[in-house]
Amino acid sequence: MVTKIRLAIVGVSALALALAAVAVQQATAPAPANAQDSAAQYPLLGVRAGVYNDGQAALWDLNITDHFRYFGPPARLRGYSPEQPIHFSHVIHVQQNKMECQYCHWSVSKASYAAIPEEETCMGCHGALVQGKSERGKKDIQYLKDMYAKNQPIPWQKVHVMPDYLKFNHKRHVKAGVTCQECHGQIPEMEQVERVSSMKMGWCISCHRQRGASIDCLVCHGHR
Amino acid sequence: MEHTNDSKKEAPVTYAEVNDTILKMLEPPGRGWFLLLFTCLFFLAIGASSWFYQIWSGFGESGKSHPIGWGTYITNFVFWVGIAHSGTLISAVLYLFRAAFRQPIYRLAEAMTVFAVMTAGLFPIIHLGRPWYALWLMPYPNQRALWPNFRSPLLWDVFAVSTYFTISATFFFVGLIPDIAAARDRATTKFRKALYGVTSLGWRNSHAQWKHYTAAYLIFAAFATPLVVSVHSVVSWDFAMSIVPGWHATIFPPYFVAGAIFSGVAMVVTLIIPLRKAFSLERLITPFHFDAMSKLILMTSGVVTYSYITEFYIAWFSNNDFERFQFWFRPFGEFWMAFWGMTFCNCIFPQLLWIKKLRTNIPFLFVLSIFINIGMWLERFNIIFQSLTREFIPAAWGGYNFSWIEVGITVGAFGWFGMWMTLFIKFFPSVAIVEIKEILPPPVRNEGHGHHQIAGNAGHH
Amino acid sequence: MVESTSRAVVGVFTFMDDALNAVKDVKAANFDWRMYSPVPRHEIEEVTYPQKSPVRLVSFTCALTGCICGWALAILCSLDWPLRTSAKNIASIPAFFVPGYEWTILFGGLGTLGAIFAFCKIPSVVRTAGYDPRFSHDKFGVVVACSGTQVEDVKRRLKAAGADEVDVQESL
Amino acid sequence: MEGEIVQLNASRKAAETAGLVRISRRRFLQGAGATAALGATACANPAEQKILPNVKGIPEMIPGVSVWYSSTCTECSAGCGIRVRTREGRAVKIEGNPNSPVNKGSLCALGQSALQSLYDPDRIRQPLKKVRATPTGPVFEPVTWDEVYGKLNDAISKSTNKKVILTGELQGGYQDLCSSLTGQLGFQQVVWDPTQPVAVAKASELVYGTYGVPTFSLDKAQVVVNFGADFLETWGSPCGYARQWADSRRSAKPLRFVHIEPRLSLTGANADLWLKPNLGSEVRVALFLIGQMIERGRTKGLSDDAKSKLTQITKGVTATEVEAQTGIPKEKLLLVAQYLSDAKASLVLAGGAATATADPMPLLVLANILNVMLGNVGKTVDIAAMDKPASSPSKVADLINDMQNGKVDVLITAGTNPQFSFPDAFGFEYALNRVGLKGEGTGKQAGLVVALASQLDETAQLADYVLPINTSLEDWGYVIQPSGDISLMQPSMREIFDTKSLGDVLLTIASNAGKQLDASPTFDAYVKSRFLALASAKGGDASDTFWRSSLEKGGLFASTGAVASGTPAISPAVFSMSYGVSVKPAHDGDLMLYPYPSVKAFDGRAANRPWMQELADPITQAVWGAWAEIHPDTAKANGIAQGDEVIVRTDNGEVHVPAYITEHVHKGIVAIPVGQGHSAYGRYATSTGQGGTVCSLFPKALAKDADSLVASGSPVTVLRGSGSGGLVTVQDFSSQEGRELARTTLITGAGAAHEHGEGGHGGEHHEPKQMYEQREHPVYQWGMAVDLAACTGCSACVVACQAENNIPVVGKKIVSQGREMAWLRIERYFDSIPTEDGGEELKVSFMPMMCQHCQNAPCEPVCPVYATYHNEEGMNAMVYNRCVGTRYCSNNCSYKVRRFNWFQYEWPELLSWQVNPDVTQRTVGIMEKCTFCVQRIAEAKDIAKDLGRLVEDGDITPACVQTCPTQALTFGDLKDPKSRVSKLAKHERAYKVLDHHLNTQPSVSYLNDIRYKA
Repeated sequence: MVTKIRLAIVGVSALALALAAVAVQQATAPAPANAQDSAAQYPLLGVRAGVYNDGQAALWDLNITDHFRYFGPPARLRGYSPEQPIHFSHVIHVQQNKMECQYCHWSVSKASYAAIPEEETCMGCHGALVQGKSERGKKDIQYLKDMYAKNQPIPWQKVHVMPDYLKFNHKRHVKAGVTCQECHGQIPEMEQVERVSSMKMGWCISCHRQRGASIDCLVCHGHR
Repeated sequence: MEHTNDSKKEAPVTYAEVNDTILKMLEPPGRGWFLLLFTCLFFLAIGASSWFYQIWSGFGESGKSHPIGWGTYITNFVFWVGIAHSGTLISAVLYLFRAAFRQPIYRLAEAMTVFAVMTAGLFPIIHLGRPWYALWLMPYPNQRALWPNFRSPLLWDVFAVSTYFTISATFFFVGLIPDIAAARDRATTKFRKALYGVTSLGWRNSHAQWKHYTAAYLIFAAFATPLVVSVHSVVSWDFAMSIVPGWHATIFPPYFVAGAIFSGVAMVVTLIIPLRKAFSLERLITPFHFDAMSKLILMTSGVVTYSYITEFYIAWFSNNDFERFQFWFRPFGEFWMAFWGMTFCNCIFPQLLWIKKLRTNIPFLFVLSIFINIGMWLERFNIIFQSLTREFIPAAWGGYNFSWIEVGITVGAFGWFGMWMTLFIKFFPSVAIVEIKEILPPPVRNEGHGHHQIAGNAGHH
Repeated sequence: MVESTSRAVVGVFTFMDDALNAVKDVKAANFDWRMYSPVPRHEIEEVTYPQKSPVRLVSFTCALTGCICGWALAILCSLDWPLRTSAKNIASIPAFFVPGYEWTILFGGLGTLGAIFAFCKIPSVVRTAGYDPRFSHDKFGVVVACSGTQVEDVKRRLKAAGADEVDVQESL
Repeated sequence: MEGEIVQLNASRKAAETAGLVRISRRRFLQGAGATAALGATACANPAEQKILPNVKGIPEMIPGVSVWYSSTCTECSAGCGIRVRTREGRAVKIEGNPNSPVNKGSLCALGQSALQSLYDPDRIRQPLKKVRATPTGPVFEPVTWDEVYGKLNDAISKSTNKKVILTGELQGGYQDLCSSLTGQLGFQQVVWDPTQPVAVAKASELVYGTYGVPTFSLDKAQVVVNFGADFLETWGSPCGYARQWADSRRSAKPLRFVHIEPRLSLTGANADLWLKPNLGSEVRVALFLIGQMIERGRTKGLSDDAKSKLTQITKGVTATEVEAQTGIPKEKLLLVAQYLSDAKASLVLAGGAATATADPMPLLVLANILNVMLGNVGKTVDIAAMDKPASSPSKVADLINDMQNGKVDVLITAGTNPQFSFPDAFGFEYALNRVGLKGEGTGKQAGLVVALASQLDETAQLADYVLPINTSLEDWGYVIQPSGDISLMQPSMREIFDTKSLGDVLLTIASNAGKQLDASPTFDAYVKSRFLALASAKGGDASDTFWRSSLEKGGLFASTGAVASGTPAISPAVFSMSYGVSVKPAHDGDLMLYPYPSVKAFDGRAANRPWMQELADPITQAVWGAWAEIHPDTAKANGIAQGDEVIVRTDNGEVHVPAYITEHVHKGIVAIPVGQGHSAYGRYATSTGQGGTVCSLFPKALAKDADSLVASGSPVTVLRGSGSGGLVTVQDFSSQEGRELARTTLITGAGAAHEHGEGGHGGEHHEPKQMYEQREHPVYQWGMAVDLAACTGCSACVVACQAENNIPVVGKKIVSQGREMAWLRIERYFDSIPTEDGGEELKVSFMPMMCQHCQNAPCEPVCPVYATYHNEEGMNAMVYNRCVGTRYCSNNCSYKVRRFNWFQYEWPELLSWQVNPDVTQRTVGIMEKCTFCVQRIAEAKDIAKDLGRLVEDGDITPACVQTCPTQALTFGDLKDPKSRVSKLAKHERAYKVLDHHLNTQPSVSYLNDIRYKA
C-alpha cells in the first residue's frame, strides 16, 4: 500500500517538475519581437492537437456556445450547399470550358469582395451564342435572360456566410498567392458550390501561423 | 475551558442527548418551514425573471450607465463573497486556533459559506453584458486558440472564487459525512434512508476511517485558512489593481478581509438566532457563544473603522487631488447618505458591544447584525459606486439610474441563498453532531483517567 | 483478510475505555479486528492507529502539482498567443501568482478529498460486517473476525472487557 | 418612445449572426434592385444570406471599393464643396471637398448630416394628394406625377390672378430656371429663407454701396471686433471663417478677438474677450468706438465730409455714458478701442441674433463705417465678392396679404418652410387656405397649392398636392460663389423613391404649359450646358473631358483668395439715422426674447436628423430639442430650477421648453435656439417634447429700414411650467476642478511674450521612469495631435465620427441615463483666466476627447478575455466579438471614452442604408470606443501595399481629422520624426492629458489653447 502511494507521489512530482521545466524555459525564452515571430514557437504543448486541420471543433473542445451556434444554422457549417436560383455548374464552365476564376469573379484581386459576376458577363456568352443543351440548362438560361431584360438581379444564395465582425479581404489573400482552392476547395469539380472549409477562426489562424501572416486581432476584426 | 464547564449546566452531557437534540431538527417540516421555503422560492422567481428580462431587453435594464460600469451586481458579489468568508473562518481558522466557541455554530457558518459563494458566483455572470459568453473567462482549449488574460484581476476572481467554492464545499461536505452517517442510522422514512445512505458514502465510523479523516480535516483547515485570506484579497484587487481614485489603495486586501469577517459573523448571528429559537437549540448555542461572536464583531468593527480612517488619512497624506476629492466627496457629496449610513452601521452602532450585557442580549444582537449587514452592503456600494461617479474627468462625471430589475435580482439572490439554507436545515444536521460530541467527556468507566484526557483534548491531537 | 467461512463477533460497549481494553486484548491475541466509535478520539487513535496517516503526503504532492500547474497554465497560455496589454510583460510573473496560489490550494484540497476517499474506502456500497447504527449514536463497537471455532473465545474476551452485548454474525 | 431609435427586443444571437435584422452590408445593391433586396431579407434561416449582383457592370464600381462623387453642400448658403462616399451604389458618408476653396476639405456638422436627409425614414416617397384634414393632421394618398402635373397645368391655364412660386434661397441652377419660369409663365417668385442675413446685405448697400454680404478675411486681421455674428457656427461661411480664424490663432501673430453679444455663443466662447451688453445697446458701443477712432486719428478711410459728420454724431458719447447704457465697464470699452486703433488691419463684424431686432440698421451701418474708417475695406473686407441674399420677409408678408385677399390662384412652394419659420403672427396658414378664393364668402376654392418638398414639413402639410423632389445628394446643380467660382452638384446615388429633381419638375411644368424654359430637355443636360457656358467665360472649354474633370474636381475653382479692393460709397442716409439704443425693455427687469440658430438644428432643417438631435450643443451640452437659456437671477425670481419646464410667452404666442440656467446670458434676455418644436417634418423632429416653435413668439412686424424679421427683443414673460421640461445634457459639470485637462497659454501684446496660463505644464516633456520595458513598434505608431488653440468646439468631428463608425443614436431617454454612444465628445469647461488689471475673465475651453490610445493603457490589462489589447502599431485595439461585457475597461479608463452597448440599437429602415460597410455594427452587451478609424488605416495600408511602399504622412485621415474645419486635429505616424503629428507632439505647447498624474502615455497630444490676456 505504502509503496504504491510512494510510486504515485514520485510519478506526479515528476510530471509536475517536467511542467515546471517547460514553464521556466518558456518564461525565460526571449519574448517575440512581434506577433509574426510567435508562429515559430508554436505549438508548445500541442494544445490544439485535438483540433482538426480545418478548425472544426474537436470533441473535447468545450466551446459549448460554439457548438450551439455553429451546429445551429447550417449556413455557417462546412458542407453548406444551398440550391441556387440557377443551376450554375462550375464543372461545365471551369473544368470543361477552361474559364479562369477571375474571368467572372474579377474583383477578387481588386477589392475585399469576391463579387458574383454581373448578369452582363453571363449574357456575353448566353445572350446570343450559348443557349444550353439540357432541358434544365435551357430553362436556366432563359431565366437569366428574363431577369436581364427586367433589369433585375439574380438572387444567388451566399455559400460562404461570414459574421459581420469578420472583415475578410480577398485582394490581400489573392495577392499573397493564396489560391482559390485552398479555401474554397475544388470548385471546378462542383456542380453545386459547397462550403468545404469550416472557415472558423482556428482554421484561419492555423494558416496565418503557418505562413507567418499577422495574427493581430485587428487584421480580421477591425475593418475590411 | 472554564467557560465550557460553566455552560455545562445547560448543555447536553451525553452522546445520545447530543444526537437526539440535533437530529430532532431533521424531523418532518412544519408549516413554518414550508412558508419560509416558498417565500424564498418566490424571491428567487422574482430574481430569475428579472434576470431573464434583463437579458431579453438589454443590459441597460440595470441601473449602470456611463461612467458607472459596476453597481449593485458587483456590490452584491462582494457582499456575498464577504458573507461567505466567516464560514470558513469559523470552521477552519478557529479550528486551527482551537477556539472553544466554534463547534455549535461552525456547520451553519459553513453552509452559509457554500451557499453564499453559490450566490456570489452568480453575480459576475449576471453583470456581464453577454453572459452567454461567460465561458470565455475559463482557460479551456478551444478552436480559436485563444486564452483568457491572466493579467486581469477578473480572471484572478475566476480562479479565486471557483477554488474557494470548490474547497469550501469539499470541506463542508467532508465535515458532514459522519453526521450524515449518524442521521442515516436514525432515519426512519424510506426517502431519508436513501438520501442519507447515498450522501454518507457508506461511512462507518471505523477507527481507520477516523484516523485518516481527522488527519485530512486538519489539512483542509490548513488549506482553507490561506484561502480565506486570499479570496477576499483577490476580490479587493478587482478594485485595488485599477487606477480609479478610491479604488487604487494598498490597504484594500486586509481591509476587505476584515470587512468580510465582520459581515460574515454578523450574518451568522442573523441566521443562528432564529434557528436557535425555532429548533430550541438553547442548550447547544449558549450565551457564551454569543458573547464570543460579539467580541469578534467588536474587534472586526474596530479593524474596519481603522481601515476607513486610514483611507481618509492616506487620501490626505498622498496629496493626490483626485484621491482627496473622492474622499471629500464621499461624506459630503451628493451621496452622503450612503457614507454616513455605512459609518453608523459599521463603526458606531457596534461600539455598544462594549457593554457586557448587550453582548448576550439576543434581540439586540439580532438587530445589530441586520444593521451590520446593511452597513457592509453600503460599504461596498460606497467603494464601487461613489468612486466611479467622480473620476478624473469632470466632464464624464455621472450618476446612477437605480432600477427595479436590480432590486429584483438582489432580492432573488436572498431567495436563492435562503432556499438552499432552508432546504439544508431540514435535510442535513445544521449543528455538527460529531464535533459537539467531541467536546463532551467520553463515557468511561474509569472517570479520573478519562477526564484528564478530555481536558487537554478539545480538538484532535 | 478474513476467510469467507469466518464469523464476525461484535461487541457493543457503552464505555470507551472498556472498548479500548477489548481492542488491546484482541490485538494482543492477533485477531483481525476493527473498532467503531461515534467520535474520533485521541485515546482511540493511540490504541488503534498509532502510525501517521499518509493523507498529508498526498495533500502535499497535489498542492505542489497545483502550484506548478497554475503557474504553468498562466505562463503557457499567455505565451501561446502573445498579446500585449498596457506595457506589461507577456509572462507577467507577479500577476500569475494568483493562479499559482489558487491552484495550489485547489489541487491540494481535491487531492486531500481523494485521499480521504481512497484511505477511508468511501464511497462504499458494501455492507460492513458488524456495523451497528448505535455506533454513530453513543455506543462503541469492537468487531473481531475469527473462525467458527474461535467465536466463543472472542465472545469471552469482549464480555470480559465490559461489552454490553456480544453478537455473532455470519461472515464479514 | 416614438421617434427614438430604441432597442430591438429580438434575439440578440440572431442579431449577431447578422442577416436577419440587418440589411446586410455584403449584399451588392444596385439602385434598382434595392427594394427587391429588402424584400429578400426575410429568410427562414437566420444565417442565410443572398447576394444580388449588378445586372450591368458599372465601370467605376468595384464591389467593396468606395466611389467618391464631388458635389456641393446646399445646407446653408456658404456652398462648401463636398465629396460623397458611395459603396455599392449607396451614399454612406459626406466629406468636404479638398478642391473647394471655401472649405478646403472640411465640413461642418450640418453639412455632414445631409446624409440623414437623404435617408430620412419619413421622406415623401411618391406624389401625394391631400384627401382630408383631421385633427391629428392631414391625410394624404399617393397619386401619380401625371395627375398632379395635369392639375397644375389646369390651374395655371385657368388662373386669372397671381401665380406665385415661394422658394427658399435657391442655388445657381434652380434659381436661373426659376427666373425663366417667372418670366415665361407669369409666376411671381417670393424667396423666404430665415437664415439669410438680409439686414447685413442692406447695411452694405448703405455703406459700401452694394447690396450683399461681403466676403471677410479674418486671417488678414489683427483684431476682430464682432457684434454677434456667429461666424464660427452658423453665420456666413462657418467652415471657411473658422479655418481663417484658426490659421491666424495658430500663427506667430494671432488675431485678437473681441465678441460683443448678450449671450455666450459658440463664437463668443472662442473670443479673447466676451462683453455682455444690454440687448439693443450694442449700437452705442459701435458709436463709442467710432468716436474713439476719430479721437485717435484712425479715419484714413473716411472722406473729410463723412468724418466731420461722424464727429458731429459721436459728440458727447462718453465712456461713462456708454457704460451706463450698455452695462459694459468703460475700461473694457477703452480696451477695445485701444485694440482697434493699435491694429494695422482689423475687422468689425455685426450680424446674427443681436441684429435681428426691430431696428438693426444703425449697428450694422456703424460696424461697416468702422471697417471703412479703419481702412479694412480691400484688406479684410471684400466688397467685390458679395453674397446677395434674395430672401425677403416683406415680400412674404405681401404674399400673405395677397393670399388672404384671394389674389393668388396658384401657389407652388419649393425648398422652404414658412409655416414653421415665418412668424405665426402673419397668419401664413390662414392665408394659404384662402389661395384661389374668388371673393369673400363664396367658400369655393378654385386655387391650387402644390408643395415641392422632400419631407412632409409643416408647409407641405398645408398643400393640396405634394410632389417629392430629390434631396441635394440625388440631384444635379451648380452653385456660383461670391468669388466667381462655380461649384457643381451631381447625384451621388440614384433616386431611392419616385422622386424627381426640382429642376426637372420646373422644366416639366413649363413644357406642359407649352413653354420651353431652356433648350435642354432635362435638368442634368441643363446644368451641363449652363456650366460649360459659364465656365467658358472663365477659361474653361466646352469639351466633354473638361466637363468630366470639372465634375470630378467638384467645379471650376479659379479664385485666388485675394481680397479685391473696393471703394465704399457711404450713403448720406447714414448720417441722418438715429443711433440711440435700439430696443429697451419697458421696465427694468423685463425680459426680452433672444432666439438664435444653433449648430444643432440651424433654422430647423436638421431637426429630423437623429445625428443632429443627439449632438450635444457645444455650449449647453444639451441634446434632443431646444431649451431656454435663463440667467440665474431670472430663474430665482420666477422660481425656476435647472431643467424645469418653462413657458416663454409673448403677446403672440408661447413655447414650452426646459430651462437651462446659466450665467452666460445677459440678465435681460431669454435665449432660445430656433429650429425645434416641429409639428410635422418627421419622427425625430416632432418627438423632442417642445411645445410650440420660437417663431410663433415673433411679432407681426418688420424691422425698421431693413427687410428683415423682428426676432430679438420682443418682451417676454417666463413662467414655470408643470414638472420637468426634459432637459438632457451630456455634461453636468463645467469646472475642471483645477485638474489641468484643457490648458491655456496666455499671451500678451501682439503674441510676442508667451506666458503659460493655468496649464503651466505646456511644453514640458517629462519622461517618467517606466516600470516596464516600453513596447516597441516595428513599423508604425499611430498618434494624434489636437490643437486646442484651433478647436472652436463646432462638433463637426463628433458627427463625422458618428457617421463613419456606425455609432448608434440612442434617443433622449437613453442619453438622459448617461448612455450616449459618441466615441468622440467635445468637453466644455468654464474657467477663469487672469486679466492684465488683476481681474478675471471667463475662459471657455473646448476639448475634443476620444480614446487616447495610451501606451500604458489602464483598460487593457483588466480585460479578462483580451477583447482590448495593445497592437503593434501603438493602437489600443478593441475586438468587439471577443468582448463579454465586464465593463471593467470602462471603469478603469481615466478618460472615460469607452461606450457600452446597453441595448441592441438598430436604425430604422432607410437610415440603415447609411451604415459604413467597413465598420462592424456592434451588438448589445459589448464595449466600443474610438479606433482611430482603423478601417481607414487598413485601407491606406492596403493601398500602400499595392503600391509597394509604406504608408506616408497624410495617407490616413480619420473621419474627425478629415472634417475638422480648423484642422485642429492631426493624425499620423509618431515613429516617423518628419510626420506632422510627430512635430506637433514635440511642440512647445504640447502636453498629454492626465499623463503627469497617471503615466498613461497617451498617443494623443494636446496643444495648449492660446488666449490673449485682456
